[in-house]
Amino acid sequence: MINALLNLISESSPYDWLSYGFMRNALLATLIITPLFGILGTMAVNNNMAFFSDALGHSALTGIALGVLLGIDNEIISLVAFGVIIALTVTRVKNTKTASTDTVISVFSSASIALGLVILSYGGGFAKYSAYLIGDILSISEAEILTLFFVLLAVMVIWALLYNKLLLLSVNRELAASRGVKVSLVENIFVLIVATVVMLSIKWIGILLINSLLILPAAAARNIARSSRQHLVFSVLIALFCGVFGLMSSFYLDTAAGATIVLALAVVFFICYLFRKK
Amino acid sequence: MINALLNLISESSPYDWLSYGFMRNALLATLIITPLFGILGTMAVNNNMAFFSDALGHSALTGIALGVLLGIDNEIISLVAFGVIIALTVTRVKNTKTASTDTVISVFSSASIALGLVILSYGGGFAKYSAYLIGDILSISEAEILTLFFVLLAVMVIWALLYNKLLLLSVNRELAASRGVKVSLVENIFVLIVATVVMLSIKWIGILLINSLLILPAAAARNIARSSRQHLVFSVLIALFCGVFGLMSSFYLDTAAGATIVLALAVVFFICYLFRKK
Amino acid sequence: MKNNGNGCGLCEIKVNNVSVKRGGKTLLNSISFELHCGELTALIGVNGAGKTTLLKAILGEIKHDGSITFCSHDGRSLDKITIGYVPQFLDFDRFAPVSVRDFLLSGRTRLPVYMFHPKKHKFSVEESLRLVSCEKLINRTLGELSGGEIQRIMLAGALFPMPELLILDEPVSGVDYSGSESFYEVISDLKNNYHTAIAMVSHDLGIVKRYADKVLLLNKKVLCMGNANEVFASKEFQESFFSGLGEEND
Amino acid sequence: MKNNGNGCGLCEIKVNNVSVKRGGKTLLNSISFELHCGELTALIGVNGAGKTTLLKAILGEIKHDGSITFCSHDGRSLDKITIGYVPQFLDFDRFAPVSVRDFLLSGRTRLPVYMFHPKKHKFSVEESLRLVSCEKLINRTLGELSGGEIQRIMLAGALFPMPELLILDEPVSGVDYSGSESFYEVISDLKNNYHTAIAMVSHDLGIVKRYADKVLLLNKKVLCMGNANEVFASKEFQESFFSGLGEEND
Amino acid sequence: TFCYRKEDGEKEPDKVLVVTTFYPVYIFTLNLTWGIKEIEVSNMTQQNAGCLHDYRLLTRDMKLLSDADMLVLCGAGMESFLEEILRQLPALRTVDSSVGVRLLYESGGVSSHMQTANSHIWMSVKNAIIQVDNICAALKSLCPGYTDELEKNRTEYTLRLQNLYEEITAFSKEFTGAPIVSVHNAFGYMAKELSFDAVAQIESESFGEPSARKLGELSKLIKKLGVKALFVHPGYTGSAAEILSEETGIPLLILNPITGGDAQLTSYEDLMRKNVRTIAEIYK
Ligand SMILES: Nc1ncnc2c1ncn2[C@@H]1O[C@H](COP(=O)(O)OP(=O)(O)OP(=O)(O)O)[C@@H](O)[C@H]1O
Ligand SMILES: Nc1ncnc2c1ncn2[C@@H]1O[C@H](COP(=O)(O)OP(=O)(O)OP(=O)(O)O)[C@@H](O)[C@H]1O
Ligand SMILES: [Mg+2]
Ligand SMILES: [Mg+2]
Ligand SMILES: [Zn+2]
Repeated sequence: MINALLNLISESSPYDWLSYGFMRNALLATLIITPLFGILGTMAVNNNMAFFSDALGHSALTGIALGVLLGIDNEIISLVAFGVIIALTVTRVKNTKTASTDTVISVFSSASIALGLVILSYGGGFAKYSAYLIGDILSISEAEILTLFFVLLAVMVIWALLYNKLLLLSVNRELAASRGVKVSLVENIFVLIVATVVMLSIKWIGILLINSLLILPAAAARNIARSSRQHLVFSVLIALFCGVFGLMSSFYLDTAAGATIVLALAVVFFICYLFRKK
Repeated sequence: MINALLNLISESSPYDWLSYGFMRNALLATLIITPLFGILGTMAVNNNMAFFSDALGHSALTGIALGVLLGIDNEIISLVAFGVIIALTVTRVKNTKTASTDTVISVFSSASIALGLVILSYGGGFAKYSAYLIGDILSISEAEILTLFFVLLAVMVIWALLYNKLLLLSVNRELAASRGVKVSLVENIFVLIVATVVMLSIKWIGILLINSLLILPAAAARNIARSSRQHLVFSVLIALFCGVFGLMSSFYLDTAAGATIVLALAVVFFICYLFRKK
Repeated sequence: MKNNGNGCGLCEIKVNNVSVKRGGKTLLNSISFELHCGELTALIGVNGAGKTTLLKAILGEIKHDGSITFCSHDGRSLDKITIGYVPQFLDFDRFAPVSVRDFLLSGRTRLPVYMFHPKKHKFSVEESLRLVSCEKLINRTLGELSGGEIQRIMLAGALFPMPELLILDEPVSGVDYSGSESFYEVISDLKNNYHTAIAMVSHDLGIVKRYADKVLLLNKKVLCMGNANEVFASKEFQESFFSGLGEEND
Repeated sequence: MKNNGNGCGLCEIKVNNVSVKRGGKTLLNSISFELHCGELTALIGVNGAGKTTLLKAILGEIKHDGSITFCSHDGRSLDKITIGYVPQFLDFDRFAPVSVRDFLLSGRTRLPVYMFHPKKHKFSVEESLRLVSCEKLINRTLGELSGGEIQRIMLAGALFPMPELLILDEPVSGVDYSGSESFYEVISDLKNNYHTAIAMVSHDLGIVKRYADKVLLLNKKVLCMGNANEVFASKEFQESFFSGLGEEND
Repeated sequence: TFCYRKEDGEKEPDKVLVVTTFYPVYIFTLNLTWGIKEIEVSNMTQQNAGCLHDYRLLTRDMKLLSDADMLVLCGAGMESFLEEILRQLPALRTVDSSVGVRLLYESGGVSSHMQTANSHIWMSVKNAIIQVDNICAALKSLCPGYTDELEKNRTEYTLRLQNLYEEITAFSKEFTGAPIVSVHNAFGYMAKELSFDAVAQIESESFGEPSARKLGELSKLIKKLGVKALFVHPGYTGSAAEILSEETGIPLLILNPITGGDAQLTSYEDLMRKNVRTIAEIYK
């Protein structure tokens, strides 16, 4: 560790890490993915959906298993399809108000993992799943970066259209409804976006870390934000900063890129926590 | 699948599955573990801690990594130690009331996974972790069953002593405090028990499923319970029934035992959900 | 208060034979009545009478039998009207970084709250806050407000955009003396100058007497309806409030 | 009400120079006063004056400077006294399967709620419910109660075991007319026969006048203290309630 | 009867059940027991289970183990998941086929004492011969009545393996010392046998993906040494090889680690020859 740090200081010029094609791609991807997650995270946190993407991640197992079973070749399709189904069902059950949001999410997460494991115990394929456990942002290709970029643009547009409604909804559902917000529609659009983004990027972030990337920036920003604007801006900035910093450090410290980014986010969270408005 | 079911009906006498020693052991273990989780789950759900054990499970990764780093041979020790630390810290941060419970849990879950991954990227040992991903109840030994039995007894005693306080606490923390409940103490004892039980049984249940076993029975019972007693009783009964039924089915259907139990729980949850008090 | 050109399109809300069941229990039993624009209808009744339930049915949040229709002056039925709602309790996430400004803005514009807003919007928010004497709270987050302050902010939110129907569930519970006085002034102004229809739940019978044009005494069904004097003089009123809790039929 | 042999060990609560800061703002500024047993002290003040904050400081839930001591009749300071508390809002999980019986039992016995309980406990719960006229609600879950019903159940819970200090934060907001009448009767009984010390926040100045032995007018600091007539006649009182919201010093 | 046999269980009463843990030892054992009707060989994991590093036991595996008279392990750490279960089945005879094989070690990171053995021993034909000997000895002690048949099968099979060995080593003379980079440590023993110079191995199986820095260094190394291809196994799901291939422009070479396939007696030899042919295409 210390050695590595020394290396970091002495041996390498700061731009060295960008001399590799895969690092440049990873940097571009980070510059797109982190703000995307920073944006979506604010509302995920505000709506008590801190484990929604974790559930989505775990349900990826079932998506893959079902895909294998149905003979769907393209994993992304089975992932996104299953993610969307889970997202809509969670929202629906949540709104019958029989249990708190986290319990409902937990139930679906559990059920879908168990289903996935049972299917896989017939068909093998667990190896595929464990490849998704820890993703690899270094493996992203230019075409995929472009796709993500368009996703980012689309999300930003939808965000601008939906934001106020989502905000009211996050304060109080019934109040939002009385103000003429189509609460179910808005909520469904939101979870659909999250599901799509999560499932699209799970390959690069990994099941174990995807939730962190969504929640940590927004949670950190919450400690110091005193308005919705600040929340959004801080969240995006923190995500971006930690993304780039983490990626760079991972190169010099010789650690896994995704985990290092998340670790940077965690550190920033605790700093923000200490300096929170008390 | 259909074949397997036919087999189930025609070929085998109902007690056949207990003719194997490992199945008898697994049955005994199930008879101890499921009520244990059924009991603890009620309060985990009531306190919005539906993902607490999931976080504990994920943090097992870090526990193992740290154990490897510190040269601790006995994994159980590093697991339990790290679990306890995480549990106490989560409770503490939660009580500073800067974010909702699920966000706090999510933050710690994220941070500890990332830390674990970074440590492991130096030290290897991921294989050990993936062995914990899907546990195996069939591998439990008699000595371990005995240990679990004593854990169950201990939990039942503590439960009887703490229950009313936990209940008040779950309704409203400040109200409980005003009634002379030592809220922090009670809460810490509770999370300590959960952490210990989870980390002790993670080897047999697996990280992916442990949370399901804790939350599903209690969440299912919630749909139909109209009092705390019913909640507890239903939760334990559902856990027991699904445990035994799932284990038996897994034998005849040739599926993974843990996943089958959880799948049975999920089915029961949805049945209870349909018959909920509306 | 400025006239926001919102006029009065709504004439009346017809509640026709509304019943609500929950968990096998009848909470409301074929309720029928009308709310007129330009009138304050007070809903009174013992605790658990079903007042909140009725309001939520009108808001469309609770499944119910029977029909609730919004009619315009020319007799057409309207699909959507502007409703202002002040709930009895506001369950919300106290840690969310949502400021009073954010909350009020999000209810009145489509321009995302996180963008910079034209002066117009700022004035409108400030004006609303002035109505409830809470100008100083504009930068507070919702979680940092006292009980009465939240209630005031809810009132401020409910009054813009100018509602055609105002639904108030114990709106001034927790609000201090001067706050509730000025609130009732605003309400009267709204009613008289903008012809808003108002449904209000209150346990303060003095207030009901002073401000209500029509009083509805509820206990699962409509026990009595009329102006305040009529209702207060009725047998049912005496029974409800002066002889213990109304009957429960579990 | 039966005498539960709880007597009156407590004599007074001394609040000495208590200040509370939050997020850089001073919410309370060196508050000093005493609560006596057998007296009802009313805390009044505009919204956001810090009444709830003060009660929470007394409960020990909020960090504060200064000291709050419980003294017995012979001058010793007591560590722990029995407190009954009715919060202004009860934030709780509305889906939890906790019945009214569970809630009340859990506050008064060590025998786990899920066990079968002796007659004694049952009677005690029923008696408490009778006090607030809610016998019929015993098997409801807390989430199925109306606003006023919850408030009544909270009151029932606060009255057993017989508290030495009763802290009431707008206890009858949302409670109907007959409910609040009978509540004040119970309170008076408690005060007179059991020498309970009572601190109550209320915005209903009529009630304050009728029942309070001592009135404390707050706005971040103690503006005025004395019996109701004295306080109501004071200049500060007029300023607080009859000339808009009290000053904010952000 | 000619074999020792447990009394209980569901198997056919007149047969001994020999269970193998996975594919390569299954093929070896099949060859050894060829023609002996009283010995039934059953493979515990499915043919497509691949390596057993992440394997979790299913109920049917436990059933099989409970019924088995003998269990054939590959050894060298491949079946670490079985350790505890075997403790519960003290009556079960087991044979560790790796006894006598010279193991390759790879360091496990943090501390050097954390070395773990590369357990893909069967990828060297020499090792395979040792494994066959070990299994044969155990089978003889299980079924003393079939000693002659077993010995005959062993001799035949060993001869075939010896031929295979000579064939591939002769062939590998052409590229002795060529630098290779492999993704899976499954090819460690093979590379050694073919006298490649294994300059780097991307991914030890113990942990996900290599770090960016390691990838950077590797890509430099590959370019510097003129490595011609990256060895990967079919169904490789990692990304490191693709990144490197993209960065350096060398192709991925898909080799079979022989962890699954048909249950033919000659499967092992066939797959081995196919691997060597694949290598030859690039290194000619
Ligand atoms: N966490 C906090 N940070 C900053 N200010 C706060 C916080 N919590 C409360 N306040 C402010 O402290 C003041 C006092 O609040 P408190 O709840 O004690 O008022 P109150 O007298 O009970 O009012 P009400 O009559 O409306 O219940 C209010 O102005 C409130 O906005
Ligand atoms: N989910 C539910 N299941 C069963 N009963 C319910 C449910 N929700 C409310 N109730 C009951 O319905 C009745 C009417 O409730 P409602 O909230 O409408 O009363 P309210 O008239 O507003 O009373 P308050 O004056 O106390 O606010 C109450 O007795 C309440 O206990
Ligand atoms: Mg109500
Ligand atoms: Mg207050
Ligand atoms: Zn392998």
